[in-house]
Amino acid sequence: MTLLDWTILVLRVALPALILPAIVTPLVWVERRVAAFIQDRPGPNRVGPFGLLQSPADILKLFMKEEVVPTSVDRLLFFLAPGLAVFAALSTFAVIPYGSSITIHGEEVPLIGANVSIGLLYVFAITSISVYAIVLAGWSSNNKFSLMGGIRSSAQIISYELAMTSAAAGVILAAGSFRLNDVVGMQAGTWLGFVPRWNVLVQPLGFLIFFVSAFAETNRLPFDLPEAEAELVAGYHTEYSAMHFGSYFLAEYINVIVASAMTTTLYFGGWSLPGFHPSGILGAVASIAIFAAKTAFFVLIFIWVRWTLPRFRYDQLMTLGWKTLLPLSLVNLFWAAAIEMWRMGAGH
Amino acid sequence: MIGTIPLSEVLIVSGALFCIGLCGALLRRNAIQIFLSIELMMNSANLAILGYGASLGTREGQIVVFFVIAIAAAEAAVGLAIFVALFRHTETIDVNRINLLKW
Amino acid sequence: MFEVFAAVAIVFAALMVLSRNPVRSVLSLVVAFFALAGCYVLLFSPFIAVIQVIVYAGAILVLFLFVLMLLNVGPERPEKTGRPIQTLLSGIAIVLFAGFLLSTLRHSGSAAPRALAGEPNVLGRPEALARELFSGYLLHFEAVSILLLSALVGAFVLARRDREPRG
Amino acid sequence: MIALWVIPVIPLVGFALNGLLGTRLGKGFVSAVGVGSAGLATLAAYSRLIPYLSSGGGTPVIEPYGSWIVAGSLSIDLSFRLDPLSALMLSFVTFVGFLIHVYSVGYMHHDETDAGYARYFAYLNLFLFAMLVLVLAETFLLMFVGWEGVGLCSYLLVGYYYDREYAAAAGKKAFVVNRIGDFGFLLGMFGLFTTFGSLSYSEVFGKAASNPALYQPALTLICLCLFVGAVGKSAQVPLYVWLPDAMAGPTPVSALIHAATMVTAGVYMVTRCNVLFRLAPEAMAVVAGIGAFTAIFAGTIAVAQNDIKKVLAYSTVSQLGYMFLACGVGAYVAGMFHVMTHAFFKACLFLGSGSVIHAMGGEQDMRKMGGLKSKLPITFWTFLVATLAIAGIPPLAGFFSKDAILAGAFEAGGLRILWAVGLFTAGLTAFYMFRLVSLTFFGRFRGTPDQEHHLHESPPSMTLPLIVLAILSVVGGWVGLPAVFGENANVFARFLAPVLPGLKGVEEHAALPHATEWALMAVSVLVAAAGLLLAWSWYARGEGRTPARIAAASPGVYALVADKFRIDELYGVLFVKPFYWLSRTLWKVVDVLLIDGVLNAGAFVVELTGDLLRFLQTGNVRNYALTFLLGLVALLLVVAGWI
Repeated sequence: MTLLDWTILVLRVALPALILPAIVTPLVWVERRVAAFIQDRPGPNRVGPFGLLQSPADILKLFMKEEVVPTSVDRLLFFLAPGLAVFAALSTFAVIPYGSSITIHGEEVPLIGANVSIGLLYVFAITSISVYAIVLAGWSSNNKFSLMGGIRSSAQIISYELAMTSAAAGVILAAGSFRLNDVVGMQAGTWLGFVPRWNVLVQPLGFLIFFVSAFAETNRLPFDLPEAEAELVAGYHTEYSAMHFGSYFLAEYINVIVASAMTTTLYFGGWSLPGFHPSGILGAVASIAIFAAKTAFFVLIFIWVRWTLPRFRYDQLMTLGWKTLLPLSLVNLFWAAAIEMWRMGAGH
Repeated sequence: MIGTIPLSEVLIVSGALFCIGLCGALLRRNAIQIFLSIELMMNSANLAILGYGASLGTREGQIVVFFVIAIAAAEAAVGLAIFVALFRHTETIDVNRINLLKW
Repeated sequence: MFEVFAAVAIVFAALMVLSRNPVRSVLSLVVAFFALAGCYVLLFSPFIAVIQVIVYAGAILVLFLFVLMLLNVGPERPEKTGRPIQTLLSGIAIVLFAGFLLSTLRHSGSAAPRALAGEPNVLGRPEALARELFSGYLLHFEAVSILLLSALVGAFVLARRDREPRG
Repeated sequence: MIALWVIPVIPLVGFALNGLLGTRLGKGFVSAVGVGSAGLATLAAYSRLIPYLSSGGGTPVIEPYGSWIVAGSLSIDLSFRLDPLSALMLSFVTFVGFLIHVYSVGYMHHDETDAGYARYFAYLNLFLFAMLVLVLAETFLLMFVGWEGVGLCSYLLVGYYYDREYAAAAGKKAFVVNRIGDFGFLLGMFGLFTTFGSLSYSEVFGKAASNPALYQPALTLICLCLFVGAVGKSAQVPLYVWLPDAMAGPTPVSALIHAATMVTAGVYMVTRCNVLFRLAPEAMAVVAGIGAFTAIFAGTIAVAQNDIKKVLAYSTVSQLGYMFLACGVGAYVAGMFHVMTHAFFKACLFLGSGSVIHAMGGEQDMRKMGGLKSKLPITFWTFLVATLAIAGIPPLAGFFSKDAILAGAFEAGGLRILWAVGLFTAGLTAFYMFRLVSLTFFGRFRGTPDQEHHLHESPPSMTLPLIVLAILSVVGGWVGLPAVFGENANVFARFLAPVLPGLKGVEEHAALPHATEWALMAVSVLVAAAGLLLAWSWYARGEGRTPARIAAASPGVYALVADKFRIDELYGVLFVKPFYWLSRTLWKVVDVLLIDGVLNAGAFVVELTGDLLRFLQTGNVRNYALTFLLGLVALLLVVAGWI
């Protein structure tokens, strides 16, 4: 491997890892402004133009605040957990293709952290690690509210992971590959000249399940039961303060972005667009812009839903996951298989 | 790097893990830790199987391991359910104190 | 690379056994399993590695943690009545077994000093693995799925709390 | 032409229908099926018999239905045989059986529940099936099937009133005593097979006739064994004890099984084997001796009995002795002739007694009857005809058959002791039978007023068979007129002749001169008449004063006779008690002490071992795991060759 190869590798991996936290800062501002707009109030508008500097100020505050550690916590795990949360959130992005490809020295380099054959499985593997971040936080805090939040969260994530995985299996079936670049590739082009070949049009049910499960996976309203300020004080991160609390905050927003990016990739054609054939650096930049726009759309939906729907009760949450979404995801799987069989039959 | 791992090295690692698991299974008193040790032993076997599979250039090793993992999942579910049921009755999972099944 | 993963696996496996706190045991094992997943990748089995993480780390060990938290089991307390004979016998047996196992394995390794063969990208491709799994091993696959279903039902029945008479 | 197997299968179907469905479908259905199947069987039998008889009946017809048992050198076919002997049996077994079925409808109708009624007719049909198999069989083994079948039905029907202890005991007794005889029959069959290598009639008889000398002395032994079977089934001394007790069953059963058909199976069997018996003169002598002794012995007992059915039962034993006497002296034709006529008049007598018992409301003691002549006219007249027939008054059936036997016994030569015994028994028979008639139908009524009020003639379904049987008792003997009426007068003898082939080395008795025959007839008639008149004067006219005086003069002898010579008690002491003792000893010593002891010792050892080994079960899972590992290490060491 040459130095150039190493550089490219480092860049491919590091770029998203650096950019994502950077995006979170304005994202928080966006969320608060949108929330204010929905609730018909101004929102943060004092610090900087339109209050844009509110978020950097908050982050600065979190860094400066005193760290309070309760006496009877398991210190190792207590400090390990938030790091784990951020790590899990960041590393998911490694396998998501965020643009087409660029050619460097005659070698085509796809714009993706790691173009591996098991991309989607990797995402789910990492998701399962994020469970530990929450469980450990809850347990190591030695606080019954935290523990309750931790247990609730892990149960919730594991339950919805089933529905989510099964829904995504429909896409895998259609693409014939775990590689997310292949998933994007199969969605390029059109039917009848104007209908984009997006999976959402073939498997609308799958999309719905995936997206609803994504809310549960990210612990966002209406499924934010692990935090549930009103019942559990603040759930698993009750005992955290300063930047350790900030880590969870950060992880949550990164997860929102990643979930949106995943939805985009799996169901809305990723960086591709009908009639768009990227070429050269400009094309690559354009594809990244397309991807960013689509992702931003879903992020906005996340924010919109948060300030619109009330919180579910715990039993309702579980009933929805196990008795509605899981069976429906199996229906979707059968549907996808039927489509695939029809397609193979038509091919002959 | 990849492709130059000697099989004997894989087997030694596997054997070492197995023995560590064996120690845990025999010497721990907490039922859950014993169970964890058994899971470790199972994984050491998986490692050996994959090593052999790779050295023979077949996928059968992977397939066997796939089934082992599926069965381990089933085993863990039932085993843990038993511990939960047991704990409700005896308030302990120390295997030295669960000894009703004797003369 | 393999040596690194293997060392991590062994160290954390040992930590798992030595730790008095069961939660730490579980976490040590999680790390060990991740290291093992790394080994699997190096053995041309990326699919198995991911499955290992998803199933073992993501499901089974979380279940362990879950149970530990539900039962709220504290660290193992030292036993009042030691069982010296049993411990001694266990030690002897383990040493004997370990010696036997390691010597045999090393022996087999040196007798056939095979380096790993095969084209990694071909051997570990999930598509090829799936093709093989769903053709030659379809029956086994179905049998395992039924086993999982019955384990699900069995676990549910065993762990159910309410024993109210149905009516 | 109907195949022979159809004839027995018809009652078998009837049995199945009544046995399985009878309880649900009611008495009407049961009667229709029971009587219908007996009638159909009779029709089927006659549809075969009439063509066979009209064609002269010389050659036997054998219908094989395939192989039954094949094992090594043993090969037995399932086949039926129609020859003069089986034709004769078939004719009256079906016909008398049918009449008794009809009679049973009237006799059983009011007494029984639906279930009991269905059970009764099912058994009766099953009996008919077994008897037909016995008669039609072509091999000894198939005959044995029928033989055992009729034994089973006899047991079932004797114990029909199983809720009464004596009936159950009587059934058991009949079964056990018959088993002794059956054992003899079985031994005889084994002997036949080892000697002749076959159990088929034609093969066995053919081989025996072709080279008699070759098979002596096995033949004598075989004949004696077979005769033991006959003794059991036909109630001869010493195995006669079951028959009087068997009267505990319903009266039509006594008529059918214990008078007309089943008990004559022994005579049929001996006659069937006449080839063998004639080649074994010692066995013949035994048969004659037993027959004569039984005749006089049972006749003597009958004189002192007061139960109407008991008198008839001993009379049956006595008459069966007569038949064996005939066989024993070589007069097989006379024996079979008597079997047939006896079937008619004894069935008539039993059915008549049933009619009387029916009218008396179940009373069987003759001392409480009397003067029934006017109340039961049809029963009386038919009963009288049958009595005269059994007494041997010409020209009724019994006269001819009895005369033929006496003539045969006289022909046999020697000291004429057998003839003398036969003659005396004939007188005895006339005496006790007329004693019965006198006590029952003449004189004044000695029962309760209540019984007198209810006296009535039986329904037509009962009287009709009586009339038919009475007519047969009159004319039944005319087929076997003695030689004095002409050379060809004895149709019966000519008909049976093919069954009695000439044998090398066996001399046929020379026919008696006509004068002697006339003289013999006269003597027997005189003796019978004397017996009749004596009974009449003592019991009908003198109302039993003379016999009472005689009984009072020698109380010991009278009590002995009235108690049937206390044979049952003797058997009790000689066989039953020791057998009980032996069984008890075997039970206490062998079963409880030895077998149970060994078993319990084994169990004790197991328990002890378990008690010791269970300490290995510590309940500690780590101990188990350790043991597991130690075992594994040991195994590995062995495999590696280090140990």
